[in-house]
Amino acid sequence: MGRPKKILNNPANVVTELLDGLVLAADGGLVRLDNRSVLVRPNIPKGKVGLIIGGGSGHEPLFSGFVGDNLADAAVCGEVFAAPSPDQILDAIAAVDSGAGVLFVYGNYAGDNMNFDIAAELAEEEGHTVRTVRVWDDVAAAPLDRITDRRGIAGDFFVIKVAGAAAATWSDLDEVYRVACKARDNTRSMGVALAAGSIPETGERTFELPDDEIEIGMGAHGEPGVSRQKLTTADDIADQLMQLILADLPFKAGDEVALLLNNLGSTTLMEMLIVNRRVRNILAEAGITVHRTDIGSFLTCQEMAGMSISLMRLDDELKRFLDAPARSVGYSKA
Amino acid sequence: MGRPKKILNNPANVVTELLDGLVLAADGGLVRLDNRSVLVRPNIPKGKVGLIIGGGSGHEPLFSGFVGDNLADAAVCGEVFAAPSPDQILDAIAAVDSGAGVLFVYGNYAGDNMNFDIAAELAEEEGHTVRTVRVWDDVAAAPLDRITDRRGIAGDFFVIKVAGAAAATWSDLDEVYRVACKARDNTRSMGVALAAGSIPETGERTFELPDDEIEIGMGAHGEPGVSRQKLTTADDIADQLMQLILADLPFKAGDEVALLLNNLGSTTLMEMLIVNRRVRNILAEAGITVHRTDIGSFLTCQEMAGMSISLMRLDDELKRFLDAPARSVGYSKA
Amino acid sequence: MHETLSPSETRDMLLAVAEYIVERTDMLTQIDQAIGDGDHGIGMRRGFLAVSEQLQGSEPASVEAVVKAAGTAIMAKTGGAAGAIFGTFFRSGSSAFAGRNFDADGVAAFLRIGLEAVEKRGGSRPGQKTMIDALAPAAAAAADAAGGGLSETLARACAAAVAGVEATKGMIATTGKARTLGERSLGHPDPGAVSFSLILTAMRDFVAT
Amino acid sequence: MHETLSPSETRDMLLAVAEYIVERTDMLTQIDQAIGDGDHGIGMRRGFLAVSEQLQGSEPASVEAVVKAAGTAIMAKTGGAAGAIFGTFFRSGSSAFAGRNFDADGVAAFLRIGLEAVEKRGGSRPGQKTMIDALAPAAAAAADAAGGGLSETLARACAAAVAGVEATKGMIATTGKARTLGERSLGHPDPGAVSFSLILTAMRDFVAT
Ligand SMILES: Nc1ncnc2c1ncn2[C@@H]1O[C@H](COP(=O)(O)OP(=O)(O)O)[C@@H](O)[C@H]1O
Ligand SMILES: Nc1ncnc2c1ncn2[C@@H]1O[C@H](COP(=O)(O)OP(=O)(O)O)[C@@H](O)[C@H]1O
Ligand SMILES: [Mg+2]
Ligand SMILES: [Mg+2]
Ligand SMILES: [Mg+2]
Ligand SMILES: [Mg+2]
Repeated sequence: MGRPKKILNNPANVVTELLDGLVLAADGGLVRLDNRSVLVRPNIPKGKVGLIIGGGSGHEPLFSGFVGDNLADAAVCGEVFAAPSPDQILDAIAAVDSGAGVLFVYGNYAGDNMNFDIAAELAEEEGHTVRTVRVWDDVAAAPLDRITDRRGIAGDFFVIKVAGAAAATWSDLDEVYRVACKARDNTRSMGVALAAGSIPETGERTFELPDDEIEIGMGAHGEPGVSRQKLTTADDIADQLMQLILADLPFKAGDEVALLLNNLGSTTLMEMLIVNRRVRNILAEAGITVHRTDIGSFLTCQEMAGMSISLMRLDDELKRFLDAPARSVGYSKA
Repeated sequence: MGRPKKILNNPANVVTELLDGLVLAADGGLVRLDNRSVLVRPNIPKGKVGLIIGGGSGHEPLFSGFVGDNLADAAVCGEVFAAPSPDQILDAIAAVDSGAGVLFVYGNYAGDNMNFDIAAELAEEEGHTVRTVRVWDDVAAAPLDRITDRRGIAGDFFVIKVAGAAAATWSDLDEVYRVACKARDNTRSMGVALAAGSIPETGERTFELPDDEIEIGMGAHGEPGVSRQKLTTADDIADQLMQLILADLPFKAGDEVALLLNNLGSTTLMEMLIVNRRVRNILAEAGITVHRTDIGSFLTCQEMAGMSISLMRLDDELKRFLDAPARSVGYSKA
Repeated sequence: MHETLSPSETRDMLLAVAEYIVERTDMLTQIDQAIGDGDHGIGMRRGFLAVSEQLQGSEPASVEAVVKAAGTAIMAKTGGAAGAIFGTFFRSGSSAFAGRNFDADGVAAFLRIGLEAVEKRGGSRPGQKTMIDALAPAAAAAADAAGGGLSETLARACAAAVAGVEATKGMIATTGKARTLGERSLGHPDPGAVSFSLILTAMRDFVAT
Repeated sequence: MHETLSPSETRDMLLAVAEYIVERTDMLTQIDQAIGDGDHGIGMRRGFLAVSEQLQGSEPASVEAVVKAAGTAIMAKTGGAAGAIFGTFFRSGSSAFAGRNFDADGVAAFLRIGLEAVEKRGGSRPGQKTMIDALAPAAAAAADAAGGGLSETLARACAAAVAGVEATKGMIATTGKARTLGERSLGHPDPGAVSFSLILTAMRDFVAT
């Protein structure tokens, strides 16, 4: 395959330009800290628990697009596929913490873990209280007994959505942390990749897949998954992904879930709806009811072709926070 | 470029499978008429003006994804890139018209015009009142003095959004028709394509663009535009598109507008935000204020790479209807 | 060789037309890829498969009824511009056979009435690079051939349609999805015109055997 | 040949290291494409360009201060795992030079303290296919070389790091983005280990001239 064409100016400036564009797209709902890749909600109420999210750029709308009403208070954005540095994270803490403390929610990657940990340690030295929820929803990344080795993928959305609504409701960091952990612990995801995305700065695809092959479980940066195989049908792909997801938590008859279908980049909504049809049949047969469906682009990997499926098992508390209205550039629900 | 890989079952069944998946994704907010490619909102209030939209499939989320609260009451979906047939449209009319009449909103293409006209004539014979608004926002498609020869592209969204909110407010078809016409008449769009999408049934791309070329003004099915040129910068592309848009209405200093950035398929949100940055600079310099921004996938052309920019000049009435909350699978705004 | 077709023979002819079109799906799609959105063959295939399904095993009451039934199937299943245009052509044109069998005068009237209906429906005229550029010369040739018998009428109409297709290569599209192609549509035939000429070819061949 | 570097000589050495890394951006990126997410060179380039910018024209007060400043620049600008790891390495390691110049014993302590800090920060141990697999043998070699002078200490540390890189080819990644690659990571060196060996190579060459 040739190099994908992109609409860019200087590829070295993509992050700063996209953040400026994002601030403008928010029509007043976002500010950017001076000379920083940090987006902050203006007018954060005093005494609110601050929700800070972040990670490498290139996965838009996550993370930068999820700062808004009932969502995150700030996003700290690294360069493309690179965790942000501690000094930026510290600036975000200073901008959002008015005393109630700060919750970090981010995907479980070595780079993010280390940079956010460094920032948390420095911030605590300065008197901030910081709690961290690392999202590790990707079933493909490690066996269940090493769940803390798993990557965070589109399930980030569920945790951010729940934590955002909880942080808008409660002013107690421990409570927000508790419910964010519950969201994380009840979420499982699996993805499939058909073709690679490319990094703007190099123009190179992050991996190569033969023309007739797909990879089940491939990560959001093209990290290898559980099996490479010939391109098969939508139903077969849905069956494979769902089998791994359902068996892992495990999800059981009688469970009520939220369903998230995430576009990794260039897959059409048509394809995702066709997969949804099968997913719902599988869930119905398993006796699992779907409380709500979100479908679209949440965590992308540039123009990667592929998608992921996430399920979160619900209780009344999770439902309440998931169903709260929300509004940001990347996600809005009445 | 090779053939794009897709997640499909039998390519001949894509429309029926995607519609089933869409109904399921609406979690109770949609029903599908038996054996028909027609999606309808359940529980339409008696006496409501019925808003029917439609056109060829393959452009998801338009049109099928825009049936919902404060949006359309029914969508009539053709096969991929093919207008729906009159009998399906008649069934939609029967499902939504309880006496207040029906407004059609669709894109201005020969196939759609003829099929919807045939249906309108037959429906009027049966005693329904039908009004039609064809959207012709694509500045690239014909000069201003032949505006009725222009194609409908992403500007469809503005007209549907306004008409949907108006039809939820007023029970007078003439009024809904008037405001929908106003939305249409104040909307202008321009697109750019970098690479073609492919039709599921043939697997073939709808056109071929050399590896280093783009086409300004290309239509949503790959219909040729105003100029083919070497791939250039995001700023340059934004400049070209905006110049044609602004000069056409024309938009003037002091105008207030709604801005829509539409992903034609596989372009990243990152790229669109980078373009948005320039678009906003251009508008600021022209003395035009932006009331609101919508950015994402509205009218796609399978996995075509490219995007379009639409502006609608606003007055208080259009603002009111545009800002009304809305909820559907394809579009939701708090 | 037939000089008049009964209702059931007309049905068999329409089934032969359907088969002929369906066999040429890929070719029609390729022509539409050059100047349209690349779906014409797929659509015609859907429409004419519906014709086959509709007419197979049915016992038509009249030529008018069977031609109209074909048009209704095309209109319902083809989709796109072609569905409206070819559906309108067959449905409206069928009135030419009111109270008569499928014969030379009927065919001439069928083409004339069908042409008028298509022009009215789509607002196009000859020279805009549509199926009208095959249909209009065919209608004129059939009128000319009046009195010459069914097979000759169809043969002359068909030849005129084929020449009309050729002529569309030199036209710039001003309607349909090829409209904005401008000069770039030059050199390519119009897909709908090709389809129309194929329909007449299949009719001609059926009658000639 | 230098056996001890003053604060400003240490600054010049770090500028030489930065230049050496920046020149190898593409190579480092390619190595990360094989087993990671293909951004390692881009990140190291950002970090070491920041080192150049920070140190150029500055007059450092001490070796400790200039090494720490380099680490702070790396930590702030590199991003990703490498930013935290290499930033931590330089920042924590800098304490080895408290009250002393850049000499053989200082370097041995620098590598030892840096290694401890990196292990603590990332929770990794030798054998997991990370930069630790170049750093740990380098630290051991430098300790061994104690008393042998700065250039010999760096030369032996560097040789050990290069051998460590070679050894990572035979390891299966159990941390970082290559973790899930499993057996497929075999045969490829670890990008961070390569970077670490390049840093020592540039230091060795600077001291040797
Ligand atoms: N207004 C019109 N009058 C007559 N024929 C038309 C008109 N518009 C389109 N056509 C015919 O329809 C053909 C295209 O059919 P098809 O590709 O199936 O539909 P679509 O253009 O909707 O994709 C054109 O080649 C042309 O012959
Ligand atoms: N926990 C860790 N301990 C030590 N080094 C690590 C650790 N995690 C990652 N690394 C190093 O970081 C390198 C990857 O850096 P880079 O590609 O810049 O970051 P990222 O993995 O975030 O894309 C790896 O090759 C490895 O040497
Ligand atoms: Mg990275
Ligand atoms: Mg079409
Ligand atoms: Mg077509
Ligand atoms: Mg990397």
